[in-house]
Parts: sequence; C-alpha cells; structure tokens
Amino acid sequence: MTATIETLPDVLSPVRFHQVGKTFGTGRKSVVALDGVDLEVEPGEFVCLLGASGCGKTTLLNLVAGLDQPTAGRIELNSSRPAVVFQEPALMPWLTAAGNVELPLRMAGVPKSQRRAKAAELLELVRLAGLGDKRPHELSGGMRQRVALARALASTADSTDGKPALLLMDEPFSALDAITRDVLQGELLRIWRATGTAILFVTHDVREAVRLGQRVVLLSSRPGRVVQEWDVEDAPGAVDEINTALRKVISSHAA
Amino acid sequence: MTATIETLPDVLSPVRFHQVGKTFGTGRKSVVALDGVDLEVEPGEFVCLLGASGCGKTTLLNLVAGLDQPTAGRIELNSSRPAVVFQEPALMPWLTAAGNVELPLRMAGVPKSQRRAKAAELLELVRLAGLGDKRPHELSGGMRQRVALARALASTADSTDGKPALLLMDEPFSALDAITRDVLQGELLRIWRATGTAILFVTHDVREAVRLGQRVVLLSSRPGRVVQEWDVEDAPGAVDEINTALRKVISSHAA
Amino acid sequence: SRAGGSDDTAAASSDKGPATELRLGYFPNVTHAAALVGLGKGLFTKDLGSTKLVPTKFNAGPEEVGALLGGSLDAGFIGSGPAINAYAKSNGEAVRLIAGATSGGAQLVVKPTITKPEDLIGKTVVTPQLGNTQDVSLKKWLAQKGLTGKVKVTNLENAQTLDAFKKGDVDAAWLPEPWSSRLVLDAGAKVLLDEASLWPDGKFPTTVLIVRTQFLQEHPETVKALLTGLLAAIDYSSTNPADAKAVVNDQLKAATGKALKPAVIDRAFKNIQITADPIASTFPQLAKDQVTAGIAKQAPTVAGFADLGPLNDVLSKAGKPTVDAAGLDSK
Amino acid sequence: MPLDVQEGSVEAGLDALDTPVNITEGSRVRRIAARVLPPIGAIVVLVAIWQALWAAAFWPEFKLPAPAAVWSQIWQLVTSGDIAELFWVSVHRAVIGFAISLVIAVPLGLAIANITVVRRGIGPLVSGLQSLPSVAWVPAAILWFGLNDRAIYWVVLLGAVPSIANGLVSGLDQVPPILPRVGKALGAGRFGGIRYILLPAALPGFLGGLKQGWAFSWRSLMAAELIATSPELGEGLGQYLHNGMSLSDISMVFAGIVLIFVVGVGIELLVFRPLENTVLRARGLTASAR
Amino acid sequence: MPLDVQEGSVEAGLDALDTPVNITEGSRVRRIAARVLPPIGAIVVLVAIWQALWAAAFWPEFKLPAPAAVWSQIWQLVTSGDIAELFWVSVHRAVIGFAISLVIAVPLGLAIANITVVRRGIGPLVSGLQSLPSVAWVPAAILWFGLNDRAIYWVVLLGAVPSIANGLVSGLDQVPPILPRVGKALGAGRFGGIRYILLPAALPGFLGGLKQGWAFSWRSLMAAELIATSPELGEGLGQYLHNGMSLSDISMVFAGIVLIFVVGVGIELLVFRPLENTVLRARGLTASAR
Ligand SMILES: Nc1ncnc2c1ncn2[C@@H]1O[C@H](COP(=O)(O)OP(=O)(O)OP(=O)(O)O)[C@@H](O)[C@H]1O
Ligand SMILES: Nc1ncnc2c1ncn2[C@@H]1O[C@H](COP(=O)(O)OP(=O)(O)OP(=O)(O)O)[C@@H](O)[C@H]1O
Ligand SMILES: [Mg+2]
Ligand SMILES: [Mg+2]
Repeated sequence: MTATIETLPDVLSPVRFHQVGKTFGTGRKSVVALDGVDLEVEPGEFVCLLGASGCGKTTLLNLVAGLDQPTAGRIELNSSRPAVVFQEPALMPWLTAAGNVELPLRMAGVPKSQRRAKAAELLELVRLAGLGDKRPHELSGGMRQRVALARALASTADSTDGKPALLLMDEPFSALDAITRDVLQGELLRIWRATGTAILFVTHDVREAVRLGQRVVLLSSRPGRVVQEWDVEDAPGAVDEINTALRKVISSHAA
Repeated sequence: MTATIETLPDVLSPVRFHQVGKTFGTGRKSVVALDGVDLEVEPGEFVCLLGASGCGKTTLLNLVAGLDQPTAGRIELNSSRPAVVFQEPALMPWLTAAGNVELPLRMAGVPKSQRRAKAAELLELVRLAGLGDKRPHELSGGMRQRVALARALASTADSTDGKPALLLMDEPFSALDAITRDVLQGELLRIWRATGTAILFVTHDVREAVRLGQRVVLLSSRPGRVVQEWDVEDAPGAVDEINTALRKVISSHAA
Repeated sequence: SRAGGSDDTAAASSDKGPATELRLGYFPNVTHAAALVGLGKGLFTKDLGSTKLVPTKFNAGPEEVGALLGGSLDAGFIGSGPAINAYAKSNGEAVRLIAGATSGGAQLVVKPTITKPEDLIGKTVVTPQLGNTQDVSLKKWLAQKGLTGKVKVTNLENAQTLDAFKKGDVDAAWLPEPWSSRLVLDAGAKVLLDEASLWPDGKFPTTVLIVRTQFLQEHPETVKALLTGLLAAIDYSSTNPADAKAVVNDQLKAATGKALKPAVIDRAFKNIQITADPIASTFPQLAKDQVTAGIAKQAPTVAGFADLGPLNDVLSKAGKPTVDAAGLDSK
Repeated sequence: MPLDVQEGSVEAGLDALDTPVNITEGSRVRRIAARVLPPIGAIVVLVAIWQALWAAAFWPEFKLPAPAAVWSQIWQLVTSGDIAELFWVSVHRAVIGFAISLVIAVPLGLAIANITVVRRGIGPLVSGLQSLPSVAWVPAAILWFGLNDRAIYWVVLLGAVPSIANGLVSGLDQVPPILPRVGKALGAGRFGGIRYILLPAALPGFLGGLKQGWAFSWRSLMAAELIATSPELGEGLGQYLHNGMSLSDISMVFAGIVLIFVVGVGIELLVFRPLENTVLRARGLTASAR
Repeated sequence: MPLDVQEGSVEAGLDALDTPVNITEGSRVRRIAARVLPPIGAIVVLVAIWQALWAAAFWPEFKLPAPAAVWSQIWQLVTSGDIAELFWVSVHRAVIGFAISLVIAVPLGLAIANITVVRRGIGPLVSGLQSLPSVAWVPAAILWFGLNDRAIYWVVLLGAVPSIANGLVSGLDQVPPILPRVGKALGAGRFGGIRYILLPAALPGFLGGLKQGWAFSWRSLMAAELIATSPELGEGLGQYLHNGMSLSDISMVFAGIVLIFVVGVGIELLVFRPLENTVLRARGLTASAR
C-alpha cells in the first residue's frame, strides 16, 4: 500500500529519500528503525509524519538533518541547512532563554543589536515576552519547548543561499495546553505561508496533523515503513480515516 | 469563583492544601508560581489539574511530593509517600529500562527475582515488553515516558503502611500517539479502580481530563490560583464548558 | 651514528679576558666554610674587579653538578664524590678541579651502646646520599671490615638523620660537619670513627672547588681572581678563627634563616681543616673506592681532572708553597 | 534555607550583577558570616586539636612543634616583611605557569576529546606524563635550561598541562550528546561548535579539572623551587620550606606548610569557589534537595 | 566509523558481556589494532625525534643521552631481573595507598558535596591540603612514623585523598538535580539516595577525579620513595630514579623516567581506559557526532 509520489525532474525537492534504511547496532541486538523509506518533500510543502511511539519518526528527522547517517539507501538534500525543533527542548543550560534564541544568530555572525531584537520578537511570538532573562531550569516544561521553538525559528533566519528552506519539527507542541497550542499552530501556518518554507512535522495527534499538513504520511513500526499517505488540505474528514489506519498499523504490530 | 470543598473531618484526605503559596527567588526577580491555593484530594479520588503552560501545575505536584517547600500556607499530607511521574522522563542513564523500573523496588528491598518479575510485568503493561535491556539513550521519546510511567507504578507497589495511596502524574501521556495513549488511559483507569489509589493528574488536554478524572481543577496563571472546579464523572459534555473557561483564563492573563 | 662527535666544551676556546659574571655554587654548610667566609667578608669580589659575582646556594651535590653541566654555573664548591661524578659522567670534558677548600670533617657517630665495628651488624647506618663522599667511605670501610651486607646502609638527608637518630630509628651515621657534631651534641651520639684516621696524615678532600672547563679556558683571569679570593678567605679563617666562625654562622643564618649553636660550630671547626690543597693524590684512591663500595662497576678515570696551574700561579705569587697535582693534571 | 534562596537570587546569573537587589544590611552580614565562619571554625578546631596534642606532651617537641612556636616563625616573616617576597615569588610564578599551561592544555584536550586517533595515540601518553613526579624532571630541566625561571616553568608545565588536558577531556566526555547535535543543527561549524557549545557545556567538569591542574602546577612549582636559590631566582615558599627541612627545624617546616596551605586555601576561596558557584548556580546545579 | 559501531555493540552494557556476539576474526584483529597501533605509533615518533635530536649532536651526551644508552640501562634491569622488584615494590604500594585513599576520600567527598556546613568549612581546607607538595610531608612523616612503609603511605594518603575527594565533589556537583529528586520521589532515603542515585550519577565525573587521584597518589609515592633508601623499604622506581640523580647519571635518570612513564601508560590503558569506555558507552556518552 506504499505510495510514493513521482515528481517532475525540473523541480528540486528540498529532500528526497531513496529506499532509506537505518539500523542501530549490529548482530542479535540490532534494531531496524527504518526500512526502505521513499519519501519526498516538495518545495514549500507542509508534510505531517504520523506513527506509533517508537516507530522511527525522530530517526527519520535526524537523517534529514544530517545528524545521523542512513545504513541503507540514499538521501538527497537540496535545501539549505534545515532548522530543527528537537523532541526534547535541549536548551543550553548556561544560556538564558534569550541567549538560547540568539545562539544560532550568534553563530551566523549577526550583530548584537539585531540579535537582541530578533530574539525578543521570537520570544514574543511564542508568548514568552519578558521571560528572556530566565535560565532554562527556571522555566516550566512548556516554556522550554517554546524557547526551543523560537530558537529553531531563529536558525531559519540566517539561510541566504537561495536554496529552498526546510523546517523539521519533532512534536513541537506536545507539552502545551490546548489554547497556547492553538495560537502557535496559527503562527506556524502564518510563517509557513509567508516564507514558503517546506515543513516536515512530526506529531502524534491526528487532528493536529490534519489541521496543519497538506499531506499526512503514516509510518508503521518496527521496521518503520511508509504505509500510506493522504492529501488532507481540503479533506478535514480524513481524521477518522487516518485514525482507523493508525489503529490498524499499531494493532497489526502488536499481534 | 474559587470553590473549596468542605469535607467531613473524620475522613483523612491523602493531601490537603491550606492557602498554599510558592514564590521562586526574592526581590524584583521573584516569580509567584502559586498563591493561596486551597485544594483537597479525597481518598481514592481521581483529580485532573488543568491550566495554561507555566501556570504552576508542576510546582504544585512538587509541593505535594515534598520535593519543594511552600513559601506560604501549609500542606497536610496523610498518604504514604506519593508515587510521581515527572514531566520529563528523567530516567537514570546508567540503568537499562528494566533497571529503571526495578529501582524503587530495589530501594525498598524487594528480592531480585520478584523485582524482575514485577518489572517485566510493568513493562508489558506500558507496551514495552522485550525492551527491558535497552538503555534510555536507545529509546524513543515516547518509550522513555512509558518507562518512567512503569517506574512510578512500581514505586506505588511498596507502600504497606495502610495510609491512603497517592499517585502524582505530570502529563504522563504527552509524548504518546493517540492509540497507545488510549490503551494506557484504559490501563490507568483499571489500576485506579483496582487499587483505590488517589490520583492527581496534570494534563493540558481537556478531553483527557474529562475522560479520566472525577473532578477537574482549573488553575489560572501568574499567580497560579484555583479558578474553578467541575465534577465531570457523569458529564462528558463538560469539555466545551471547560475549554471556554480555559480560554477565558488564558486570554485574561494575556490582556 | 652521532654527528659531530666533539662537544662544545671540548673545543679549545681561547682566552676571552675577564668574564662579565661569575656564577659560583656552594652549600650553606660548615664544610663549605671557605666559601662562606669568602662571601661573607667580600673577599671574592675584591679581586674580581668588574666581574659580577653571583653566588648560588645548593642543597645537594647532584643538583650543583647538573647546573655546572648545564652551563648555568661557572664554578662551584662541592664534595669530592659528586666532583668525580661530574668529571666522569661528562667523559672528562665538562669540569676541572682547580683547588681544595676543606679537608677532614666526617665522622661515624653511633649510639652509645655501640662500641666496636662488629656491634653494627644488623643495625641501620645512615649516609647522606648514594655515591656521595661519606657514602663511599662508609661502604668501603664496611667492605674492609667484612661487614658488607650485614649492616643496613640507608641514605637519608642529614636533617632527617638527626631526627631519626633522636627517635631511635637509626643506630649510626657517617656524616659531614656540622651534622656529626649536632648528633653528638644534640642527640647524644658517640664517635666510633673519625674518617681522618683512615687517610695518610689525616687529610682527605671533603670540599673542593671545580670550574667549567670552558669557563677556565675562556676566562683564566677570572678564575685566578676567584682563587685569590679563596686564598684570602682561607688565610682569614686561620688567622681569625673566632671571627671566621661568626661569619660562617652569619652566612648560615642569612642563607637559611637559622644559625647553629656555638658549641656545634666550635666542635665542627675543630674537625675540619680549611685548605686550598685539593689533596690530588687521594683522587685515584677515591675513584677506586667507588668500586669497592659497589657504587660503580669500574673506577671512573680521574686522570686529567685537575688543573692546578692557576692555583699554583696564585700561590707562588703570594709567596706560598705550591700544591702537588700528583699526576692528576694529565690524561 | 531562606539564606540559600537569597544567595541564589543574588548570584543567579552574570547578567544580574548590575541589577540592584534589595537585601537588608542584616542579611548581608549574615550571608558573609555564613561564608566565612565555617572555614574559620574548622581551622580553629584543627589548631585546638594540635594545641591539645602538643600540651599533652604526647610527642617530644621536635616531633610536634607548639602552635605558638610556628606562629612566632610566621610572625617573624611578617614583621621582617620577607613574607611578601615569599608569596610574590611563588604565587606569580605559579600563576604564570598555570596560564601558559592553560594555553597549551586546552587545544591539546580538545584534540584528544574530539579526534579518535589522537585520543588513542596521545591520550595514554598524556596520562603517563601526568604520573611522572615533578622531581624527575628537575635534573633534566637544569641541564637543558640552566638555573633559571625557564627550568622552573618547564617543570611546572610538565606537571600542569597533562592534568588540565585530562580534566578538559573528562569534562567534554560528559557533555550530553544532544547538545553538540543541537549545535550542529543550529549551524555550528567545527570552530563554532567548540566555542559556543562544547567548551561552555564542559565547563562544570572542566572547572574540577582546572582545580586539580592548579594543584599540580602549584605542587610542581614547590618541587622546582627546591632545586636551588640564586639571587636571580628569588626565594619562594618552596625554598623556605626546604630550608626548614635542611635545618631540621620542625617549627620552620610547619610554618612553611602553613604558608603553602594558606595560599592553597586562599586561591580556592578567592578564585575557584566563586567561579564554581557562579557556573553551577547559573545552570541550576545547586539543588536545594542536595 | 563502522568499526566504532561494532565496538559500541560489543561493549554496550555490562549485562551484554555474556551474550555471544558474532564478530568475525578479521574484525577482532582490526579492532585490537585500532586500539594498540596509535599509542605505539606515537611512541615510535617520540623516540625517532629523540634519536634525531641526539644524532644531531645538538646537545652534549651528558645533556641528552642516546636512546640506545637508556635502553641498555633498562635492558640490564630486565636481564638481571631487578625490574620485577622495582615494579612490584612501587606498584603494590601505589595500589594499596590508592585503595586506602579511596576508602577515606569517598565519605569525605560525599560529606563535602552534600552538607553545606562541611562544604564551606572543610571544603577549602581539603583544597588547601591538595596544594601542599608531597615532599613537605616527608620530614614530618619520618618523625612521626619512622623509616618504614607507614611513613610512605602517610605521604601517599595526603596526596591522594584530597584529590579523590575533590574529584568526587566535582562529579557530584554536576549531577542533574532532577535525578536526586526522582530518587527521593521513588523512596530513596539518605543512604539509598547516595548508593543508588548520587554515586552512579556522579560516576563519569568521578572517574576523571579518580584518574587525577591516581596520578597524585603515584607521584606522591615517587616523592615518598625519594626519602630514603634502606634495605627494609625495598627499592622502588622512585628510589631507582633518585639513585640516577644522585650519581648524576643522566641515562639512568632517563631510564627511571621511562619506567615510571610506562607504568603510568600501562595503568591508563589497562585500568582507566576500559573503565571509562564502559561507563561512557553504557550511558550513550560517546556520540558519533563528536
Ligand atoms: N541510539 C539508538 N540506539 C539504538 N536504538 C535506537 C537509538 N535511537 C533510536 N533507537 C530505536 O529506534 C526506534 C525508533 O526510535 P525513534 O526515536 O525514531 O522513535 P519515534 O518515532 O520518534 O518515537 P516517539 O514518538 O516515541 O518519539 C526505537 O525502537 C528506538 O528504540
Ligand atoms: N526553579 C525555578 N526558579 C524560578 N522560577 C521557576 C522555577 N521553577 C518554576 N518556575 C516558574 O514558576 C512558574 C510555574 O512553573 P511550572 O513548572 O509549575 O509550570 P507548569 O504549570 O508545570 O507549566 P507546563 O505546563 O509548561 O509544564 C513558571 O512561571 C516558571 O517560570
Ligand atoms: Mg521521537
Ligand atoms: Mg509542568
């Protein structure tokens, strides 16, 4: 039931997987996280990745970000360096919230005053205005996640090489209350429409996937394979269909 | 609109807050996380705590668990040591998944073979059978959260002093896909009914709160105060009402 | 496959006139009395003229040897044992013996219960340092008495020997002055043997003056000026013994912050003889003793070690009898 | 406990240094007292035990000097003004030696921690070097450099560099791998990753290594100062101690030990302790739970 | 890289030690080679430089001995069998001294890290103690204990205990505060929290401290062995080195340095390196990103 989308050769996709596999370890104790994944994200596309816990979503994002190497297949990356929101906030504990948001700008050599302004703006965006001088250990779980989000958005700001931009997000709203999440989902869509960045978005919330994505990709577990895809842009009724498919995938694995 | 429930003096509640306040830091930079909180959990009750990100839910749980001291008011604890599921998995990195689950049993002096069996059973419960020998860094985010859940359940098992038991859970299902979450919610309810443990459950998902809880408590932000409570056991329609209240609380804060 | 073959010290350098500075090594010790008097009374500087004197204090012979071989010291007062080692270890190149300073002043002191050499069997005897003058003497003596292996020879710093002796950890010690005197006066030791009794006329070199060969070749005038100062110091010590003791004690105090007790310094001075004669004739014997003592496998060559020409020049200029190189001045 | 909280807010971050914090006079005094009293108390207890042992005449005077005798030795140094030279000579040498060691050890440690071949090839050699006693280098140093500061610095470097490098490696090894990964994802290159991620992340562990490195460099210096005194070298604490030893003057030995100890405690209290507190506080590593 | 992955799986955990892992013969050889070749290569390069310097006759022979001369010194010790005694005397003493130090230092470090008053009162004193050179204790040790092994162990203890304790404190300070909190919530008492949470959590940092502590104890031992030669004490490496120094025999000094160095490298490769690898691997602290 695997469906891969054929694209025209003249459009450069930000990222394209060719039968990608990833195995951790060797021998008896090895774990096949991904197997034969064919996936393509088109320029400016918003793709949501769904799957059971432990199916390989994070692993897939890590491969795209170049933080891990596939053990099989090939990944074609045509975007500038993708910006990543990790599943854990992973803030630098020695920097304040604002310092963390400024970090990618600092490494890109943005002058100080500009950095300051940008960081304040992004913190405002994630509803953390005025908390820029707090250290990560002084923030709540959801606040940390929002700082990490602001940091990732800051790191998109410095790519100027003309290649299509790509944003990788690993359950960025999982620790947020419904209302804050609502607001940030809206902001994300606004940013996406304004910048034309392609987004690969991992979530475990089918409703969220359908609300945000143009396309929803469902991964199976052990090994992670692309099971099915849905174009959901104009199909809000897809939620139940996807839920059913997800349930089937998970129960077939449990059996 | 604060509502405190008057209880009969002859029933010992596992935990009871008397005008509890918690302020971090002093002087200009201090943060009032909680202020004048009156809250009581009755024996065997399932209470869900809702609130915006950063409103003080984790702080409240920490106070109950005795990990922090209130700066105002008084907490009356009549339960045996509460079991806690933290917001972060916080697994011991030097122990395997099974070793983490066994840890509370080991500290309680449970003999090895019993520990083994119990850990295997709990890992099975959280759908991680066969992954007991993995290290935390080899697990996915959701898997880690489930190990932490199993560990907390293991730590309830050793209380034998006859006092009412209490389980504190800080967004335990936030990193899980819908299906796995469904299954675990069911398991949690089964355990709750079987053991009569009182549960104080933090979540940001109103639907989840209504499905699981007997009572839902809404906290406001900065400072965290109890705004409203709902008895939801037989009122599944409360979701929309609560959502509205939550939205009101959050927007009033933002204003 | 070593390139060159000859070292900088061996290349005969020519006279370069007086040196700009003379770095002189010594120990703050009674056996270095000549050096201390020379320094204290300003007798070295008087003849050095424009050459700046840089006195450098050492605590042990090997370190002074290291400084000489490393070229950061030009001349030094030193025990005869380390002096021979310095010559031998540099293949007879780096240093020359140019004068004596002290003769005598070493005793085997023991607990009062020990009255004859045989009593030492099974006991602990201390010398200051492996291969130093007293160590070689003791081991040679033990060999002659057939006691090698029956006595526990321990090397320990002098100061610690005093404490250990007081504590009773140590039964005997072969020490230079003032330590033998301190053991006798402060710790109740008895003298079992005075090393002087083992040598013809009771004379053997305790402290000598050596100089870097290169320095000797480049600045013979400076070396002569130093020797003149040394002779002046020796004269001063013999004509004003009381004053010399005071100067030595002052110097000890200046160098280490503490003076010796008058009784100790008196007794120590009695046992030493301050002389410019290095007693060259004893050196072949001292070298051989190293083998007897088991320190070396074969006797280090000492031929060519001495260069007493400058000393004898100075001596004859002062109208004094010259000293005998006893063949030590030629290879 | 409330005391700790106040300190936390005062030293919460480097950025907060210029923010006025309203602390009453009384609490400031108490805060300083809470810092200063415990070490003084500990020292008083130590000296009291010493005095009692001495007064009990357990050991003869030459084994254990009277505290008063040691104090008079030190007082004499103070009144004569010699103490300033002793401290200055030793401390400035140690600081310079330590600074040079840092400059050498940091790149070395970074190379060992980050490059597998270097770790396997040079790593064990650095540890081997660390296990060589300073005195072993003294004869070679004199031979090679002569009787001067260079010989002393050589000995100090050989003591401090391996220790600091190893401390840095151990600090780097403990950096949670997610941080350099995040750094990479945020666009850190080789250099940026080291400058902005690895070094600050390793700082708490590295500080421990620095303390050990300082101890090595100070101890090596003391060993090196025993070589010789010459007017060119000046007299430091090591030399003073050695003089006491060679005179078998136990009260002077103890005075030397006390002075060296005072420098050690002083550096700890004035340099490392505040540094550590700042670093740990800023990262929330001083939990009240502990 | 593929090599690293295989090692990872082999040493992934203590529990995995008994699981058969299918590694082909060839890869095992390559694995060992990857371990052993780099240090050997580094040593070969070092010796080559030494030989070249010597052959260039840059310095006279008495400043830099020929590698061959040093080798012949060592070879002589090997053929005469003396080398076994040298190693045995020093290594067994160092191991015993280190073990005793551990027993003393671990409770001390725990107390300093966990009790505020102790940290403030005793902490600086321990650091001060660490900065005291071993030689400073030699005269006192001889006075108090006499010329025997106890004096030597005293010197070793004073060197190693503060260093190990400080290493433990620094390791404990870096433990993420969430872990002891979790431990408390899981029912850890004072003792259980230390045994099951704090000590294992501090292990990676503590290992670094242990390495430094071992270096201190070994160096202190070498210093202590310089005190005295006596048949009762036996001859160790420190003594051998000292004899070379006393005789101004540079090739013997170098032979001593080489032997001490060999022990240092050996202990590192045989004890600390495998320990470190096991600990870091088990916690996933050896990211391929670094
Ligand atoms: N470093 C590793 N070593 C070994 N196994 C790993 C490692 N990282 C991930 N895995 C395994 O790979 C599989 C996929 O993990 P991954 O983190 O990609 O899951 P996920 O889809 O992100 O799950 P979740 O929704 O729970 O975050 C899991 O079975 C996990 O145990
Ligand atoms: N150690 C601390 N120091 C200072 N401020 C703190 C500390 N811990 C929490 N806070 C502050 O207290 C407030 C409440 O935090 P808490 O973690 O309880 O929020 P929460 O309700 O759990 O939020 P979330 O849903 O995002 O986890 C926040 O404003 C946070 O910044
Ligand atoms: Mg994941
Ligand atoms: Mg929280």
